[in-house]
Amino acid sequence: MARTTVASFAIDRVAMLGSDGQMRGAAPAFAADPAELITLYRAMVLTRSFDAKAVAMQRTGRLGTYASVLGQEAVGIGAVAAMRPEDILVPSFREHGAQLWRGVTLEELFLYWGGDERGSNFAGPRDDFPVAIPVASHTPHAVGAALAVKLRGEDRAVVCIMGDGATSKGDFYESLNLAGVWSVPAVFLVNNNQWAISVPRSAQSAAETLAQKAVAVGIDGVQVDGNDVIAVRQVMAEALARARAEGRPTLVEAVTYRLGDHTTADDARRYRDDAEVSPHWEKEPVARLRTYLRGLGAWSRADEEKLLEDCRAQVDAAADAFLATPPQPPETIFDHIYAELPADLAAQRAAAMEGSDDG
Amino acid sequence: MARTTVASFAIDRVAMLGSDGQMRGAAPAFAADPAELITLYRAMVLTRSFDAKAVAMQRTGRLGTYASVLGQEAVGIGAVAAMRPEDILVPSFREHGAQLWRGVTLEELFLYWGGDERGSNFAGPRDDFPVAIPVASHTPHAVGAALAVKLRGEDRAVVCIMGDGATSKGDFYESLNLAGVWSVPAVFLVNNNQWAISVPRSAQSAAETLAQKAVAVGIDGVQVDGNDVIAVRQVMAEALARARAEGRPTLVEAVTYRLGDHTTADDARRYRDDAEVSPHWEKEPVARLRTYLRGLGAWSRADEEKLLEDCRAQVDAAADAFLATPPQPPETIFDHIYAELPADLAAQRAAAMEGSDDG
Amino acid sequence: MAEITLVEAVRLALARAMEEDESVLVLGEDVGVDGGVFRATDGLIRRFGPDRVRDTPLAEAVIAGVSVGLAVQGFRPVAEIQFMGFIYPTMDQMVNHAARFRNRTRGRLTCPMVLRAPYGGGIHAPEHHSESNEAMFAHMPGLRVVIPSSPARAYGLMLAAVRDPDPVVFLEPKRIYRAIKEEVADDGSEQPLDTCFVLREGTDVTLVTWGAMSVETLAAAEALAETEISAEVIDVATLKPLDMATILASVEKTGRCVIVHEAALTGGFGGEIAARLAEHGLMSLLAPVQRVTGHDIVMPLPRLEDQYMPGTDRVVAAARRAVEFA
Amino acid sequence: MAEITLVEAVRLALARAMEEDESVLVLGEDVGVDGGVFRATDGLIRRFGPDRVRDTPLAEAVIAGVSVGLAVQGFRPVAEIQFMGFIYPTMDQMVNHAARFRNRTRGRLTCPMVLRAPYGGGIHAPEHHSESNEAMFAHMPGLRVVIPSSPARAYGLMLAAVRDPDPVVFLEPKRIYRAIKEEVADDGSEQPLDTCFVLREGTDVTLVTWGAMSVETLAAAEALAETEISAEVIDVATLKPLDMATILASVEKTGRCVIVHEAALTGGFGGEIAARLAEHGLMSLLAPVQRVTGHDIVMPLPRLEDQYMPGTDRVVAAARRAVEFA
Ligand SMILES: Cc1ncc(C[n+]2csc(CCOP(=O)(O)OP(=O)(O)O)c2C)c(N)n1
Ligand SMILES: Cc1ncc(C[n+]2csc(CCOP(=O)(O)OP(=O)(O)O)c2C)c(N)n1
Ligand SMILES: [Mg+2]
Ligand SMILES: [Mg+2]
Repeated sequence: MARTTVASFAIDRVAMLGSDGQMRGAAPAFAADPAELITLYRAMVLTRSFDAKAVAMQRTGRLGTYASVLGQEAVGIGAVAAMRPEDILVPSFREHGAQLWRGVTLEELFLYWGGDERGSNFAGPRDDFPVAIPVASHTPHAVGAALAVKLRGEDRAVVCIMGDGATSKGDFYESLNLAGVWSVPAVFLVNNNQWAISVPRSAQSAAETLAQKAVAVGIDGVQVDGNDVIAVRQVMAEALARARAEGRPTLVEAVTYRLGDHTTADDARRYRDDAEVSPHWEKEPVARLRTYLRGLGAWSRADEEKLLEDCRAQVDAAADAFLATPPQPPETIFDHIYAELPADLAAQRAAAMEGSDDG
Repeated sequence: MARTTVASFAIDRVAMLGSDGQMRGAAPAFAADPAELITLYRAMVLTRSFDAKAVAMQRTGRLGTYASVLGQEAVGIGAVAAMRPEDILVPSFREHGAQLWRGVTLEELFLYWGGDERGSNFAGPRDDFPVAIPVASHTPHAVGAALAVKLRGEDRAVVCIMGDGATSKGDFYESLNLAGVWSVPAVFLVNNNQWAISVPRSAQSAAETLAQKAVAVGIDGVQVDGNDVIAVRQVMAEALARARAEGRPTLVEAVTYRLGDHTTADDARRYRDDAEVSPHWEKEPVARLRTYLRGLGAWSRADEEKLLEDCRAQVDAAADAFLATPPQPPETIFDHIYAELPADLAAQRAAAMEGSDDG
Repeated sequence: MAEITLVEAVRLALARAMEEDESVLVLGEDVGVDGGVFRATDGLIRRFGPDRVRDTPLAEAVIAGVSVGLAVQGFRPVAEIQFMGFIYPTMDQMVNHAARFRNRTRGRLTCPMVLRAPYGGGIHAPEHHSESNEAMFAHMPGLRVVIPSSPARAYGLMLAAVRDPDPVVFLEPKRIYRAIKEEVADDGSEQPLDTCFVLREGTDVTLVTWGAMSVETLAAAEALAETEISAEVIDVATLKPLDMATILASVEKTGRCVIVHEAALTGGFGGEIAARLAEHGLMSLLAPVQRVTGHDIVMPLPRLEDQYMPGTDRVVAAARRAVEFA
Repeated sequence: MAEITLVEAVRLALARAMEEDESVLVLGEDVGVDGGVFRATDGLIRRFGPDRVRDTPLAEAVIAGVSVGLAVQGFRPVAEIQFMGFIYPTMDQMVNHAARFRNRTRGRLTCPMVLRAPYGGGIHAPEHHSESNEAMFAHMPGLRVVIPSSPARAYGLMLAAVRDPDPVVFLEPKRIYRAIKEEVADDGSEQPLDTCFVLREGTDVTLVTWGAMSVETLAAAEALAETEISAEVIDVATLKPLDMATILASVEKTGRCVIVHEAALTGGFGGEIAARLAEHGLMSLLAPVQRVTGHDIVMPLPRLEDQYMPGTDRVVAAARRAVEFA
């Protein structure tokens, strides 16, 4: 019997800044400048600040169901820090940090999570996609957007972020496969926070890593420590460079941990206990970078206090602005269904506005 | 920067009987007995005979659109030869050989392709699934059936056959992933005939092999020479043994070639020329096994003539029987929608039968 | 006999069905230890074990498809889709396969499965969490579409759905999962899958509805009663196959009909009922049939969601128009 | 000006649209060198190149989804689904995304795409190749649903669909892809997406239909004329948004209406039209509205397929019943 090996593959894991706040091996160029790292740090802290406020507001009935990104800040922020402004972000529903970095305002985030469509009409990154609620359903959009920029010959790339649960869905796979065969400048980033609501990573797939799902579609796959914002940024920068230069898509798996509940509608104690969660607090990304910055002498206690203060003030101001924003007028529910209101719908709109029925 | 390899994979290709009719390396045990090989050979020739008749009947308007399996006979037959009768086959629309081996009759095949539902009510393998027309949509059924036999503690396994095009679909991926994570006794066999209608294998996926799609879901994947019925049977036997013993699913890619049009509705000359097709005639499975059997002195010209004669007679008789079978009575179109005819539908049935309208 | 909510009734029925028939399985996202995001399957995994109560990967198409395979192989899977907004990937399996195995094989293979999903709006949920697309399934031959409107109904209809030899799409009005409590006897008795239920008798106008809108519709009947208008309220319960006889009989009596549903107007299932009234009940109709429904718009986010939801006042107004029609 | 078939008209319109707007792309399975299994895209790849005429992998969900991404990013993709029986995996993208980008972003992002699919039975095709599920899409806010019934209509409506700023589901009646030839001027002029067309004027009864059934319906009108019954025939063409005014005006004149479609009765779009007649045209109706449709069954395989298809005789009989109704 002739048995020959016809293809072989390896999945690498990249990690730089350890959970002890020590750098392993040489840091990437950008990380040599503490100012760069402080920018990343500030963004993570602002995100955490927004997150805490959003959860609190939901608890007091002033915001809708909200998905906290606690503990996973390095994933989204590391990713978008490697992007250029003209690139396109196609985010999941948990990447508030990434959206903020890209220019979505705190107030717009509050609007969205407060149940107001205007939150997705953000003034900043006009080509960025709104968050996708149906899991993985946004992955094909990333391929489409990437094909669009490629066909126009633009020097832009697309980053699509999704969860570990999303990697079980057919549209995730179909999208990666299409990205591979059409060679589009897209990077798919999995925020592997180990849980999809109550379903642990191990019950999503028998695959040892999620990065190896790239093998199925012939694209590059790599795993990165998702609590290490420096490593995430570096891996994403490399993937984006390949996307731009060669139209080669990459699947990046960032391994992190969801420290909070799935959303404010969830109670994680039903399916995991403190003993499971606690060790992950030791590895969380914010303290880790702070320790490193402190070690460098680049970050003082006063800096920290001032930052926390600033973030809180910004977030509070945005929350107040949101709360002071009246809802859209009722008739606007009809106004964006089509470019022009069809006669049929105009009748419904008129009837609804005069409180009668068209039916 | 710390970069470590965390997972690695290799895809093997298995081949035994070369296109020159020579065996490479040691043959598997079953192949030592020429009678076993002759059984495989007969099945392939019967399939080809059915195939030719079906195409001819379609051309003369006595059969519907038909998908020829010409050149790919070794895939289906090698596979089912490794199955036990109590196993379950979940076939695509091209595996007539596999269905025949399993006990579906020639007449039932004609009925189905002649547009009569009774063709899927076969008397033989009562638990086998009917053919699936929506590509890849049957892969989840294989997982369900495999879970069923596993939950009942039965010593049975499931084989699902699909095309190379099917491997691009989300349901293929979701199914393999589920099979992996639930450890069900299923073997997924891809008939990689290099084409999905006009789309070549290279345009389906950037993956070098289809077998490596197994890596994405953490199951075993292997490639086999799909024109070598001995190798297919052996690889399938090993996969089935793993499925039974350990509940480990496998993805098997059988590399073959579609020598004919996609279906009788297709004209392959629109998208591929003779120069592309011709070399594949050199590698086709039936001549290859015949050469080998001739080399063993186990197959004479007279055996061949007799076999062809027999097959033709069987096929003609079945075709005649099909043609002589009147269609089902008209009212039967209502009779299998639900276990019991709902009142609502009974009214429609009554109206239709008296030629009036319920509406 | 305890008073229980609708979601508890679903759970009670599932437990009963699993108890009485080993082939009944429950599967879906988070249905195991978590007990489902609405707790419809709470406790089942402890009672029946992880073989029969199975968390799936996050993949709706295969949740439906694996259920088809299980059902064809003799199990009775009850699959949960977490919210109806995520049900679209199941359409292929439900329409092309679940609904057809019996017919395509002339009865050799069948598909006794239930696809459950909470549906509807009004709970200020996130985007894509508030769909009412029952009409999409009700159009598909070979499927049954069932929607309970109360705890007792949920219990009896769910038992019938699980025991039914054919595929059932079972849509649960999540807005009233916990809004109503009712005494439900866990006696294993089912309610019929081919019957509309008269919730309240009346003589002046027939109000036809299903699911959560039965709350507003009953409230409207109550309000109408105060002004001496006697409204009959019908809960369709099983949309497919439709028991039009009950509706026609009522409209024959009242001569007037208002159909109330939360789904968008155009192509909603109310159209089917109105059409049948126009076909078979035209001569009984003393006033035009009216539909009080959601608008033909995307469900607004929570801040304006109430602008979408048909309220009691709209039902009352329509009924009044019907009665006052000369 | 040549006489062309409906499928040629589709191709002509696509070529025109690609010519006049660089952002128009064609994609789908086998749309490239093969020119589509029905040849609707034949020759386009030679003319516009493989960047703009793209064969996709066999994966309907991502065909729809990548089109959404392209459209949001300013392209105008025209995606082909090979047969309507394979369209279900696109539902998630069409309903949850294509139909909603404009609304969810208050107009910031839009989705000008066309999803084309041949639909309907009557050509003795294999299993799953004969669906008529237009009602499923016509229920979904934010979508347009367009069905041409002739070559000229196909040309004009397709151009309008491609130029429309919102997503359009464009269903092509494959039974008449080559059945009718008609002179079509390739002058780039479109036909409106919000209008029902009166195909034939009449005074005694209104026959409302769309797609391939317009053939049987026109034939019925012809047959009725022989017995002095004057039938008006309306081609709905755009099911969503619906131009009910044209239908109501006709029924006001005739007092009678028969709706004809190939899709299954229950939940078919005919129900919507009949419902609106019952709501807004009740006082014009001199006879019950009737629907002549496919049965509520799975499309039979070819040998009994004709038992499913509504024929001219059924339309004639229904029209007669309407006219004779006292
Ligand atoms: C298609 C779909 N199915 C189900 C849901 C309900 N749901 C919301 S989030 C979630 C888990 C997602 O897990 P993962 O992809 O890991 O992302 P995470 O929430 O961990 O960020 C589920 C099941 C959904 N939004 N979309
Ligand atoms: C979901 C779906 N999409 C499209 C089709 C139309 N179609 C029938 S066969 C086929 C190609 C299938 O290719 P492959 O999977 O390689 O199988 P093969 O025909 O080569 O055996 C296509 C596109 C279909 N049957 N199902
Ligand atoms: Mg997760
Ligand atoms: Mg193939």
